[in-house]
Amino acid sequence: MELKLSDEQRAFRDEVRTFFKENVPDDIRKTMVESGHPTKEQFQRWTKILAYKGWGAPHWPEEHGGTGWGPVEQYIFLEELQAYPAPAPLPFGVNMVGPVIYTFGNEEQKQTYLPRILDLTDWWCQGFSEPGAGSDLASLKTRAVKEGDHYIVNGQKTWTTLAQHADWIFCLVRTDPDADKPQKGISFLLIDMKSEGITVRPIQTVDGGVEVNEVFFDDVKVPVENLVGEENKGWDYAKFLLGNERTNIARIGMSKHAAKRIRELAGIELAGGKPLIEDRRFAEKLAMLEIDLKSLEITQMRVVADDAKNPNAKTPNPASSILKIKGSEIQQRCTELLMEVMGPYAAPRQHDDYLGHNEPPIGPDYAAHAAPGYFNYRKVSIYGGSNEIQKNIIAKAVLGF
Amino acid sequence: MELKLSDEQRAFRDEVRTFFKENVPDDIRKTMVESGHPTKEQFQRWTKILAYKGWGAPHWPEEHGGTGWGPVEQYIFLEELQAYPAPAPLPFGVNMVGPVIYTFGNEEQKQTYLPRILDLTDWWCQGFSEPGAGSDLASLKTRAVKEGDHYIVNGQKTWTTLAQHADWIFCLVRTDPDADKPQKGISFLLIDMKSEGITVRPIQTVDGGVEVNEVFFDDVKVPVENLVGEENKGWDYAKFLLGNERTNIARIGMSKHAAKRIRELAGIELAGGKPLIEDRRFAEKLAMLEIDLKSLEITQMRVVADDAKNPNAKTPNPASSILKIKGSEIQQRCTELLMEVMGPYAAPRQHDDYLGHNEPPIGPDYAAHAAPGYFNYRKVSIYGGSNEIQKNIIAKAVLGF
Amino acid sequence: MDFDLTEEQSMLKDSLDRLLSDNYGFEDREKIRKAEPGWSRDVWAQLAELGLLMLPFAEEDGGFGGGPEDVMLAMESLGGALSLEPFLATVVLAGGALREAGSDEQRGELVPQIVGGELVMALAHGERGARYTLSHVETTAKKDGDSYVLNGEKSIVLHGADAHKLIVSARTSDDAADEDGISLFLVDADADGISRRGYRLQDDRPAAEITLSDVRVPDSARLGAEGQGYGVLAKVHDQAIAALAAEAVGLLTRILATTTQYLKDRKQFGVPIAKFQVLQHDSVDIFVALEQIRSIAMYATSEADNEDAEIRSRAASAAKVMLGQDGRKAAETAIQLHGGVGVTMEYAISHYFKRMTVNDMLFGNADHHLKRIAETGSLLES
Amino acid sequence: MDFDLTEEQSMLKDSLDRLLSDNYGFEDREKIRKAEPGWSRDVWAQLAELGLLMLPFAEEDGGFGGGPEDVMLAMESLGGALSLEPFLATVVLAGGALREAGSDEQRGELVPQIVGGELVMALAHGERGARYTLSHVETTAKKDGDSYVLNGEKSIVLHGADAHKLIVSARTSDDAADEDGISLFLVDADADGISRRGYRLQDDRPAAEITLSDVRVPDSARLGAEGQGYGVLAKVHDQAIAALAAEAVGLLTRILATTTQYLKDRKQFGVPIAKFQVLQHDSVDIFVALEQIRSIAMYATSEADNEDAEIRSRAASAAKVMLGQDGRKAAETAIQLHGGVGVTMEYAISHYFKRMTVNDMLFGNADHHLKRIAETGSLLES
Repeated sequence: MELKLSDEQRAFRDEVRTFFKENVPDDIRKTMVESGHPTKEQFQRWTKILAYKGWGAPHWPEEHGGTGWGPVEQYIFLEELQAYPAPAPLPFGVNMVGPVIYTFGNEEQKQTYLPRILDLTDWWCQGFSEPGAGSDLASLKTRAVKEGDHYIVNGQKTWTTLAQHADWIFCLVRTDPDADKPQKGISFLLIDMKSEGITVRPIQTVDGGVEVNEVFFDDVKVPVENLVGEENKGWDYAKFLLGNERTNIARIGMSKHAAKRIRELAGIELAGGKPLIEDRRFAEKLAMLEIDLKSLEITQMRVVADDAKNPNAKTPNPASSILKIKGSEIQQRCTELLMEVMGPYAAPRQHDDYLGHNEPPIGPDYAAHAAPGYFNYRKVSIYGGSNEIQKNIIAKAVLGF
Repeated sequence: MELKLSDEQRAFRDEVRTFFKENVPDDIRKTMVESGHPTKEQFQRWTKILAYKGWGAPHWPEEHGGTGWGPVEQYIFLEELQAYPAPAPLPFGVNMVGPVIYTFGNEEQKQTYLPRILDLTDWWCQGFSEPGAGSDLASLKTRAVKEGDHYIVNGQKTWTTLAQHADWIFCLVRTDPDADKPQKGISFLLIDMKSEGITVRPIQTVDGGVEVNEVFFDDVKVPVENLVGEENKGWDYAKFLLGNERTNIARIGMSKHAAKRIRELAGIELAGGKPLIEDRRFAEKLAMLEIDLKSLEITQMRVVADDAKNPNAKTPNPASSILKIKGSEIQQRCTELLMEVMGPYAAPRQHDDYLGHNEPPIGPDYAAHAAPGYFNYRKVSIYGGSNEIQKNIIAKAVLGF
Repeated sequence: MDFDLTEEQSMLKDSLDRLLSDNYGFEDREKIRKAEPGWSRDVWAQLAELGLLMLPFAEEDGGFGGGPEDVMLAMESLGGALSLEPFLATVVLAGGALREAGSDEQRGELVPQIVGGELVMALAHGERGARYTLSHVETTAKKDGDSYVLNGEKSIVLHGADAHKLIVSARTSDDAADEDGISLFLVDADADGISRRGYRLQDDRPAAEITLSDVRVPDSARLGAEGQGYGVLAKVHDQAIAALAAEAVGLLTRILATTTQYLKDRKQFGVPIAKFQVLQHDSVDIFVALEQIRSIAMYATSEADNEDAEIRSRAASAAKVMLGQDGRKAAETAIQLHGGVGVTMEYAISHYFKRMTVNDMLFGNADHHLKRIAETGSLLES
Repeated sequence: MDFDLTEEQSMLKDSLDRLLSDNYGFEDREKIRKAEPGWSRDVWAQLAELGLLMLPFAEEDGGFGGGPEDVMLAMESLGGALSLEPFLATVVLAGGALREAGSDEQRGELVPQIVGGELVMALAHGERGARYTLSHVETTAKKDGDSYVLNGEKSIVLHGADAHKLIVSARTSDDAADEDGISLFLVDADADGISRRGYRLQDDRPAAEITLSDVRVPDSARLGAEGQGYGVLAKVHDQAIAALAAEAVGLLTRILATTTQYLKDRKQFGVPIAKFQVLQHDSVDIFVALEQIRSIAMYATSEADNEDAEIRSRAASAAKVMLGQDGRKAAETAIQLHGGVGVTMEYAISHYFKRMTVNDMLFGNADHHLKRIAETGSLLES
């Protein structure tokens, strides 16, 4: 048993670390530290830097422009990236639609879309969820009717993250309403966001931001060549896509950075005339957070090592199922503790979105995003299969209930 | 709104308090403080004192030898009793079978049994639970077959508290195995523990004590006049009995006494050269316990006041349903914190039962019962309808799920 | 031991609830919060008309002669409606200081204006360096002839931008964190030397940063004895905490109702998600928190006028700890039970969650008050 | 990054598990715990034969030359069987002190006897006044010619009554809680002046109170340099904590398996109670605790030989906090899920629960270790 990185792995980590130090633009790092919400331009600029280095898609095979890294390298890369912190490659293209295209798409689709994903020439968004469906994805109602060489799409998607910036959306649509099971009769379509008939309505979230949207389709014409794979087989591709989602779900690096920042700012803020970090209760809460995080980091390493050993394993390491649950809990505790550092200065609302503001801060300049971050992070135990769903899955798959 | 007692109520409280101070034998109070497990002789001696005062059955009507007190007086009496602390009247006679007898029994049964309950001439125990039944009481299998002027009883009861001391047991038995519902065909029998064919097997509990037992019935002859009410109507009487159980289920007085004792002993035990009570984390845990307890005390008062106002209410105050849940949690936290006071000295096992021991203590003389108390009190969130069952009940009855 | 409302209280509560349900539904409130000043002068006038603003003031000053219990009823209803109105700022905080320390003349002048809904007041006490230390006052008041000259910065003053008059705490002697030497002053909000920067809190309540530069007030503007302001502030803050506890009862009642209704309505895989036992038990946990907080709110309220400052403040601290722990946990649970819609501004639940969160930051958070209780011995002996 | 067992480790683990399942089932263990000395000389001999007792000792001393990782594997299996054998006392605690501070001669004499299963040892360190302060030693060792005279009382010494030899900590200089001035001595358990009172811990492990009255030992009985015992004790205790963490993995694995099986078997109202979602999720919580504790046990183990005492002891403290919090909570949950039978001695689950509880009291409880971490900066930087 060896918890430390091998010499080779350490060398790789140092390479990655050095790359970030030398290549992440200062303004982007600052945005990540302060709010964690880069602008569209920042995403684009940073992704081009990554793509230029050849690191646009850490887990894609080399033949499609990926790095060809194994699980351990991917893990090290993402941990270092989050801990720096720099923005992770946007998942919609790189983690979601990209692998679907290179696995199930035709040659022309691969040629057309994959390179433009790598450097964020195309910004993708996800059109899976529909109002009222939640985890019951297969109940989707958006219809696509083939007319000649087009599908005519009507319906509505929701929770579409950053759709306001997107060039393309990948959608699950119902192409056969008479199929004997709801999972059948679903197809996977790529849709140009500039198409006529698409309307994006922002949903303001609890933190005041507009991270998610509703997307309405009103007689949108989609060329038949934008169908991925076979018609009515979309559910299989969706399951494949969702199965890829657990990559780095624990976000250890991000929480490590958060814990560090909490410690740093709690060393500045005073409580009763002494730095808050010297308050025993606060220090113990932070220590408890770090203990849980340390433990989860090792759990994550166990899963990564297992993945590396069994690259084609059908059943994941049982420990992987806890990464989402504990990872999201820890992320939430980080936002809560950071908010607590600010004391009363977490209360003033200093802006209504992620775009920054020009007024001088109220209280310390690092306080503005603390409460919105806490509010916003309630989502991490909800999305991607709520923690209740995760526990249902463990109960069934691991405990055999 | 007035949270304080009225002058009249205060006078009653003072009377009760003075009575305890003057009449609870020192050895009995000492046993209550140290282990909470009086001996049979102590129970008998103390119950006779209470009965002589006329307080043997705080909530019985006067016509049957009770006090005739209203809910507020009963509440005050029990709180003061627990806080002193003195043993509460044994529930099996006074709270359980007594009210069944005076409500559903015939005149002869009332004459025979009630006076002997009041002064503990008869020690009763409860024969409801059967192995494997848990909360599903109605699935009971113990059979009673009428033969002439006797029932012949065969079967097994379990979780029979203090059966080893009992003179009588009240039992639910199946008299009609062919009834169309399991709840029908059950009768309520009073059985002399000295009857031939009864065997009591102690169950050693996690704390090393023998508080509960299995009771086996092997062709036990029970005179037909020991049937309470009508044959096959026993389920109604059982429901009535269980409905009475919520009296004082929160045990505020007991937890108040425990919190006081924790504070006292944490003032003696040293941690790092200072009294443990000066350790911030410990002091805050105790403070948190006291806050929850204070809040529950007021919740309890709200329920009592409501009971007093609506003596015949069919639906209890919704707040009453949380008394069991929070009350048991708080009791458990008391035992845990007391155990923590002892530090390593909670670890040595100093006796195997409640009977005391003659060897000098290991560590402080108050440490012996701390861990057993903690172990034993895991039961309070299990018995009388587990806390999970309580939440099911609230979900249905209060929240309408 | 008595938990019944008087007939008068019942009637007032009914009228208030009707007024709020007619004028302060979620859509009404959305309009109010999105406009300036962030609360409704119209509703405020109606509250005045109802007599709500007179509740805790003495009859001889033109009030109703009620007490903390009446404030509790008002705050519970206002909390249920997620009120943005300046009741806490004007009636509880500034009004409390006025009741506690105001001279006959000061009360005679100001109480009728508050009661009539014409005068909005704010208590300008918090400062950047204070965090939750109530005695931390760096703002100074220097005696100059028969007036005082005030200098300093006040921070996160509830309704500070729209108040007509401020009660300002300032140091007339001793050092920054000393309890002695703090004095209170009545200051016109538009007096020379005052500049105000208004903003909203995370839950949309209006607040302000206030700078005082050589603000001159006459001796007669001093509220209470010189240097004796701390005791007034302590009492007023304990009363404000009791009021927040009552507000939390209103918040949680609505949170529970909204959540259980959502679970019953929302279907997944063809069944209402209310059928899932885990979600039922989570809802029960909210119910338990509500009832326990109702009890502790009663406790803090019943002690809110206690002249024994230790008993009073421990009761307030106990309530504040439960709000910050059980109350916030319950609100978080409600968000989780709502799933995705719970984290949007379009559902009321997120606004309740934010109110509960922000309330923990006001007047000392849970940790601050737990420490305070732990340092002062047993809560059970009082 | 490597989590694989070596082939040797796998084989040893398989053999050990087989030995325990053949000889240490619940009924076997019931017999062992109810008899004297409370553990099994027969099983102990088999463990010796298997090579288990040689694991962490150096090859040149007659050991296997393994490390904390091998102890981890052993403790996990022993924990699964709820072992009452003196492995922790003899091999980890006393053996650890011997490895760390013993002279060539001392090791050469004693290690082979330990390895062979003939010698049971105990570390006599705890004292009544110490609570969890490791440096608190009041027992004295006075130099007298070329021997030392020991006086004092040692408390809760694991396997102290049945050990053949003790390692006793005693103060040769400085004051009660100082880290300097503590020395260690090898003492025959039946030496003149020693009296022992054996008893069982709440979970049935044997322990003893030991009184030393003018116990005379030669200079050669001193283990390590005079006055330098604290560093040895600190390291040995950190290693013992890592061992307890590994034991907890064994305990929790069995707790989880027993509980899920119980839920599947137990029927109420005609259905297996495993169908209730709340009980399923509670079981998942046990699973999560198990996996997280498995990880932290690996962490404490991987640092257990670290010469940087701060890193080593923080890793141990982190593990001990999780055992006392998550581990105990999981055991409590298991009892609750078992219902009534969970609180009887007749079901194994209660014994696992008690072991987990008692382990929190040994070598510092969760609060003690959390404080220790909080006082020494971030855990993440090591």
